[in-house]
Amino acid sequence: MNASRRIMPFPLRTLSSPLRCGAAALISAVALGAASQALAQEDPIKVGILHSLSGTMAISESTLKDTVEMLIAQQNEQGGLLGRQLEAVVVDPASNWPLFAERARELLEQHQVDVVFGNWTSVSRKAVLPVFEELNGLLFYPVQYEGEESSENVFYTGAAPNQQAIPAVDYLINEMGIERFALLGTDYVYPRTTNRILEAYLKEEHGVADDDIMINYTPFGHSDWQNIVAEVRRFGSEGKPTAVVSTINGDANVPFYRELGNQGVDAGDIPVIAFSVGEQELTGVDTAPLVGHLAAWNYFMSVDTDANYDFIDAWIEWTGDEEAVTNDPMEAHYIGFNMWAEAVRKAGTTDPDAIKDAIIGVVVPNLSGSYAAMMPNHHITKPVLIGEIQDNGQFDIVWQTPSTVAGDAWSDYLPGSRDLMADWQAPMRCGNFNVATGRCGGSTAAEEAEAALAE
Amino acid sequence: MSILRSLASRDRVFDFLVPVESPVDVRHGPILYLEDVTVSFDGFKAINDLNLTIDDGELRCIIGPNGAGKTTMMDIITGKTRPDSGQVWFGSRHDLLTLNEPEIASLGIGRKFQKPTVFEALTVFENLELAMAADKRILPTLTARINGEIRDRIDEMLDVIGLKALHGRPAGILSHGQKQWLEIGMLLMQRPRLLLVDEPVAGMTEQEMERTAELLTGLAGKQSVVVVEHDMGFVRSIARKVTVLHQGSVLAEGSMDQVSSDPRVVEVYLGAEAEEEAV
Amino acid sequence: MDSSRLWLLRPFGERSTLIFLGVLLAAMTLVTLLHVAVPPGHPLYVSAYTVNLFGKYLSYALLAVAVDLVWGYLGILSLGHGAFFALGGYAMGMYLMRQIGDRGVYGHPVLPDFMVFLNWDSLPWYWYGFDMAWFAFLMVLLVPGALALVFGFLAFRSRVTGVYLSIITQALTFALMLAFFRNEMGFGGNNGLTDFREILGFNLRSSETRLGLFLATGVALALGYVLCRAIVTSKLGRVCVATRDAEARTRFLGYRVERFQLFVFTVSAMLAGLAGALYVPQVGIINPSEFSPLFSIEIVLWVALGGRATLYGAVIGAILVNYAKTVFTGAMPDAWLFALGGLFVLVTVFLPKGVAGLLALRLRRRRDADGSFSGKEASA
Amino acid sequence: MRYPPMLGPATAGARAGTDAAEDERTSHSRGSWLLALALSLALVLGLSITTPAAAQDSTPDDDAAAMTLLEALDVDSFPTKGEAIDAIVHSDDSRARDWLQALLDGRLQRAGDGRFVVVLDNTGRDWPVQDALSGEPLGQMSRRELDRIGINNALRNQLRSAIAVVDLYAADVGLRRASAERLLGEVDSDLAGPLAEVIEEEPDARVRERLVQALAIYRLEQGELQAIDDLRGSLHPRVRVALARAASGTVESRAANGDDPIVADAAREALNSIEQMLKLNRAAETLYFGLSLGSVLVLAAIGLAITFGVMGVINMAHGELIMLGAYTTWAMQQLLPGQPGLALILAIPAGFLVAALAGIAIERGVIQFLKGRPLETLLATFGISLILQQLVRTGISPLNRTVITPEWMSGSIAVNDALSLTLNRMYVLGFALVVFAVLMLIMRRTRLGLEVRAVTQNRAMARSMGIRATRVDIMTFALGSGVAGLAGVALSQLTNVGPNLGQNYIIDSFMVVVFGGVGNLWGTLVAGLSLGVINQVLEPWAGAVMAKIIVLVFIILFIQKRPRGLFPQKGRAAEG
Repeated sequence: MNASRRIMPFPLRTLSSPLRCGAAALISAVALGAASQALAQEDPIKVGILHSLSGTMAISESTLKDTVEMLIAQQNEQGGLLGRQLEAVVVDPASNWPLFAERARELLEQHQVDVVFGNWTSVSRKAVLPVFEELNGLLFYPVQYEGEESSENVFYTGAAPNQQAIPAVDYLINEMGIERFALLGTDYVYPRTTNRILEAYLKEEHGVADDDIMINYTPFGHSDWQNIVAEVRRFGSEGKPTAVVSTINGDANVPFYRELGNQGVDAGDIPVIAFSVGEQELTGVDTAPLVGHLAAWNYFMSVDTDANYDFIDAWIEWTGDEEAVTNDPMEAHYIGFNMWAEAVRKAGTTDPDAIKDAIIGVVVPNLSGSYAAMMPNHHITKPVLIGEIQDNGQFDIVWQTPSTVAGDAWSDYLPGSRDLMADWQAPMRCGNFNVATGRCGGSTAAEEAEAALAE
Repeated sequence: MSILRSLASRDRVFDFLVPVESPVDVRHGPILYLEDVTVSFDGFKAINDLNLTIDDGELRCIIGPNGAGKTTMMDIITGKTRPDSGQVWFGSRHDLLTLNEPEIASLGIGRKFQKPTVFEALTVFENLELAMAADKRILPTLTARINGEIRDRIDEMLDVIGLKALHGRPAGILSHGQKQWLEIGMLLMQRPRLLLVDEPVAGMTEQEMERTAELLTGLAGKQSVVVVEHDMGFVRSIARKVTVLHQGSVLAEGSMDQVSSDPRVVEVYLGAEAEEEAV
Repeated sequence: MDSSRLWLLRPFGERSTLIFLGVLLAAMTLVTLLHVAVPPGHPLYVSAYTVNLFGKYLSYALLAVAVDLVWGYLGILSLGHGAFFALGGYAMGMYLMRQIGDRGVYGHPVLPDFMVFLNWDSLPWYWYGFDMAWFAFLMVLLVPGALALVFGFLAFRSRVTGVYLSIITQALTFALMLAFFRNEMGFGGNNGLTDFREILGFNLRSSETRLGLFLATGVALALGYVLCRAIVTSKLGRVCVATRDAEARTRFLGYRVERFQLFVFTVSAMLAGLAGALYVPQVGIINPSEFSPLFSIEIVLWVALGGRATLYGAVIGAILVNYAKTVFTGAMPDAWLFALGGLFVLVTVFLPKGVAGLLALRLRRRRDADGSFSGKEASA
Repeated sequence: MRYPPMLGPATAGARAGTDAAEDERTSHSRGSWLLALALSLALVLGLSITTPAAAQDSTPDDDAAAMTLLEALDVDSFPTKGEAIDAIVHSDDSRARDWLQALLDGRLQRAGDGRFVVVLDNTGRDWPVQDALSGEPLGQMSRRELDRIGINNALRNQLRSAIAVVDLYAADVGLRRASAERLLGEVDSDLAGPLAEVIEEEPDARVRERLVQALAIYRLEQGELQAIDDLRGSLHPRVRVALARAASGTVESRAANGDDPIVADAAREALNSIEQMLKLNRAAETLYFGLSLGSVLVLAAIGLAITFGVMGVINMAHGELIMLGAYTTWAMQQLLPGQPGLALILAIPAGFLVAALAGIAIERGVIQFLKGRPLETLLATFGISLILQQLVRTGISPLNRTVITPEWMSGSIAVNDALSLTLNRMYVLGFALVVFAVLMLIMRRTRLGLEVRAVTQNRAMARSMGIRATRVDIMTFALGSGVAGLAGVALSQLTNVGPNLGQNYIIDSFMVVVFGGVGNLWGTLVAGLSLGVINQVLEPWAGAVMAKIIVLVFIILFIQKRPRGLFPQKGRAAEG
């Protein structure tokens, strides 16, 4: 009975101290040189890192944490920002969505970080969004996503559907003559939305018939693909060139590709173009049977530029792993970090409101030889690359957009968002401006629904 | 011990000895009636064409070697096991095969298990309280309060079973014999018309056994009692009528002397026991 | 003697209720004072973040109490209580979603955002009524209660017990998780429900509301505790313990065991639902991962660590483990699973009575040393 | 313009020859012109295959010309590359086949100094290369210095088709079969003539049959009624497509006879009988899928059936023991690089051992203290499962590991044209049955099995009869765990080898054991296989997620109906 009394006195303000120690040790390890040491006397700029280091998402997210730490170390070697050192504040949301919100609050409220790099899954971003808006934080989100969002406090450095999915099917149709599409995805919001956009796009822009589109959703971690692959095989044997557009997530991919190979479906017959399979996902796969299958990204490790080779070398050195791979979300963080740094220099402060104004229009080089610009809708410009899987687990770039594509927060192919646009510049400052009604806040769907209700 | 004496001399009538108004119809003879009951497990016939009749107020001992089907028979009577065929009637009105355990229990059949089963985490007092005849539906149970009358009845029973001093202790700390007594006490608190008592004296001292014998014989007449027992001495001390079960059916029936002189019983029962002891 | 049961000898602590309520009240007052009266920046200041955190712990504690009621007293190891928690959470989440009104990104007055962009043209029937607080709050209790009633009716009627019951409760929550992941279900799929704005007209993004939610959770915990306490100290509670320890014996005494089990199971499910409903507005999101069997097993660990069959033990366990989780996942993310796993092993093997057991042992020793044995009757 | 899809626009392109836009698309599709080119290559290389020495003598290679040929490949446009490939095919160079192969494999690259090289091994940062012209080794080159001649799927198909036609003349029957397979539905007027001759001379019946069908599809397209006789009964999808097209009569301009009602009717009739057979095949396929999924479930659950059913221990770490087996397979493949098959076979005993040892450690370390408290073994072993997972995450890697499928387990065997059974799953199915049989033998025929059954039924009695119950516990647990390890070895061939592997199977395993009836190995077998089949039958109809949910709900309801599973252990109900 005494226990309750013993439990209650929480160390109220000490939750953060082990973190701070860890981060400080890390920084001091990398911050070399007398000059930077002198500078380190000032209050450092705090950079929050909100990536899962444990749980199911740790596979993907922990490398992103390392990436940001590497970028911070590099920045510090160059003397930091505004004459101040950068300090990483790492927290672990443990692949638990409510915990993401809690940790975001911890970063912004307890640690008072100036900017946060983080999140992978859409649901985790949705979970932290209210926190960032409430506490006016800045979040750089590095992963391709379903769009349909534009927050004043979030910068989307990954691809929107028009920067990945739509160019990819254009490639399939124009370059490969594909006429039938099997849209396979894991049952969550990104595949659902992407497939809805693609379905509308294929029908409206390319006149693809209903019969020529097959849509199938599977649960997370689905491992028995026999039936679905057999169905795809039948779907593909109706006489028209067929491709699979895969938004299958993470772990389910390995058994999927294995089953494809074993049922004798190779890239020559029915190519698979994936939006969620990158170099990192391929590290667990014997890629020999997969050669020729495709992926659409905005960056591949095999990009042939010096900037990319420098990045890869730095990464290998940072991780100490000769086999370490780089991938698209890492590049997104690279771009996001440099954009933020540039905006801080431009604004001369780390104040979120100043950064929000300063960052729009900032242009930094990406790793594939072109430039990324921050658009008023908080999305960036990206080239779209199509790669074919090689037997060494890398992608060979077979096609790319002639110029960069600007990310579109609101898809033109969804009825609810067709009329929406985002512009966070003055005077509009709106994430969902309706061009039809000329008002900030929502689509005409509202009026339609009201009309429907009135009936 | 003196209490038991007084019990035996019947100069005082305890509440629990007054038969409850039971809906059981015994006007037409037996209180328990089993006919052609058969049950098999995986092809093994545990009970085979068993016919048994217990009269109202009778004290019957059932003996038989291991595996004769004694416990299974009790399982069938109390609704725990359903027979493959046959009929089981309680009085002439209640077909026990259509009822479940609590229903059978509330009709007035109480059972003591072979292995003494009491609620070890509850106190002796609470064990008796739960057993006591009462409205055993959920809401009445939730709102039940212990009043003076209940306390008196439980105190009486504590006296009878000799556990007064231990009434506040968890039943789990009782000795084996004490647990047996507690269970018998719980049985009596239910005020049953028919008591099925499975090996009541296992693990008891000579003295305790004597007390048990007195208690059981004291019950006879007003309540029907069926005792399954291994201990021949004990059976002899209480038995008026004995039924010998073998391979799931009745082998012999009669007084202890009749039965023990039956050559088939001697062969089957003693032979089996001798074998058992050899193990 | 069956040693495994002996540690459950005295499930009903004596003065624990008053002490527990006292400590809870004191803690709530202290946190409120430190949050409101102490200026930010002061070392004693409790930030809104911390208040929020405590609120979350308290809702977990209520959940643990609910689990302890069925596991500790009824002996049913439910590996699916997360399902009731999540259902309560979803009911609350649906209410909060409807409260957003036309402030969603699409500005639709009725449909939540996820329905707009997944092209639902009208609100599914099961979303009706959730715009009204009284209805939603009723559903918070009724939905988990109804599920428990149906599930329990089937399970207890056919006497599914022990391990079998544990495993089908796990199947239940797993099936629900898969179902809620499906976007066709109309509960937002993997993204779940989020972006809540206000509750009963209070802005969810203000620290006053958060303090209010924390206090409300504390009150709910106190009420839930008192209710459970009333149940377990009644004769019905003793029947539960009897059922836990000797189900057949209880049946032969004339108790319809399955009805008692059903009653307590349903009450417990409703409490779990209430806990979920209080949890959701505080963390700001509900998604199907709350249904994961892993979470349900974790709840059982809280109870085991705190001390099974002692209600205050369940509270202690929930708060301890979750506090440790907060600290560990922050400081040493890799070590967290080692610590959690190690806890499971150590508690079950070496500390079967949990923290509460240690305390009780201490008390008993002192009492035994005094030579006075408390032969208190159960009628107290 | 509309074209018969299998022939693609390319056919028309070749025929029309003038449409520039079509030419652009031509190179991206399987085209018959390509077959013609390949035929000419075949004439050259085919000769060189049959008489290599003579071929080499007769075509002296010209390095300068070769350089021009290769340089033509080093362009950005894939259509242009297609033409360059065409040029190489046409050249008489004896190295052409090697280049095409290297190009196909993505190993033909251009060094900074303009030389063309063939990369021998493209893993790591520096790659060993050899000169494409001379074949001399050039040592290691950094990938920064090298530019790959990229190809895409269209070119890959073009290359494969070219090589396929060559292989039609190959000595090896396997190659001829593969190439005949490829020609189905791709025959046009240019190829029809030569093909007829090839059919005459083809000694292998299967190749001949295939080629006859290939030709018949072409003939059917020409409106020839008799062609249908050659196609009748074939289940090949391309035959079906050709017949469907003929039956619908929608093929315009194919020939005046295309809409000939007689042909259409005959095609429809042939098609109907094919559809009937396809239905049967689909049923057989679904059954196979179900059995194969079931075998996975059985493998995963059978170890649990032993520890749970026999010992009453609810081992939540069972999934992690499976994971250990899978990681053992990976480790064996790391130890024996280049011999994935051998490593896999060795992994069977190794996986068993590793998991069994882990099982013993768990039994001794934890479970022995929890005798008779089944629900608490559940909690403790759940803790162990968390620890094991995290151990793998920190000790090895949080990422999935690559386990290679050996050659002999890849692909499928074709029962007929519509039904082929994937080999890896067939091996797993067989493996599951063998494991089951061996376990049954152990339980029924060995001393251990006897002792295990004795201890299960009456611990005290068994002990008094001189059975060392503790030892039996250890052995039983080790056996159950070892079998989990075996399941892991098998699963490594089907799914991810990663820290979460076990978690994905633990719930399913419990469902199987509970459904089958605890303590009954037959029950586990029947339950596993039937749940697998139910799942796969439901899946096309309800979708993967709903199928799973339905199966779970079914199990829940089933347990209500029969609380002790399919095959309950009968007996006098235990008391108390």
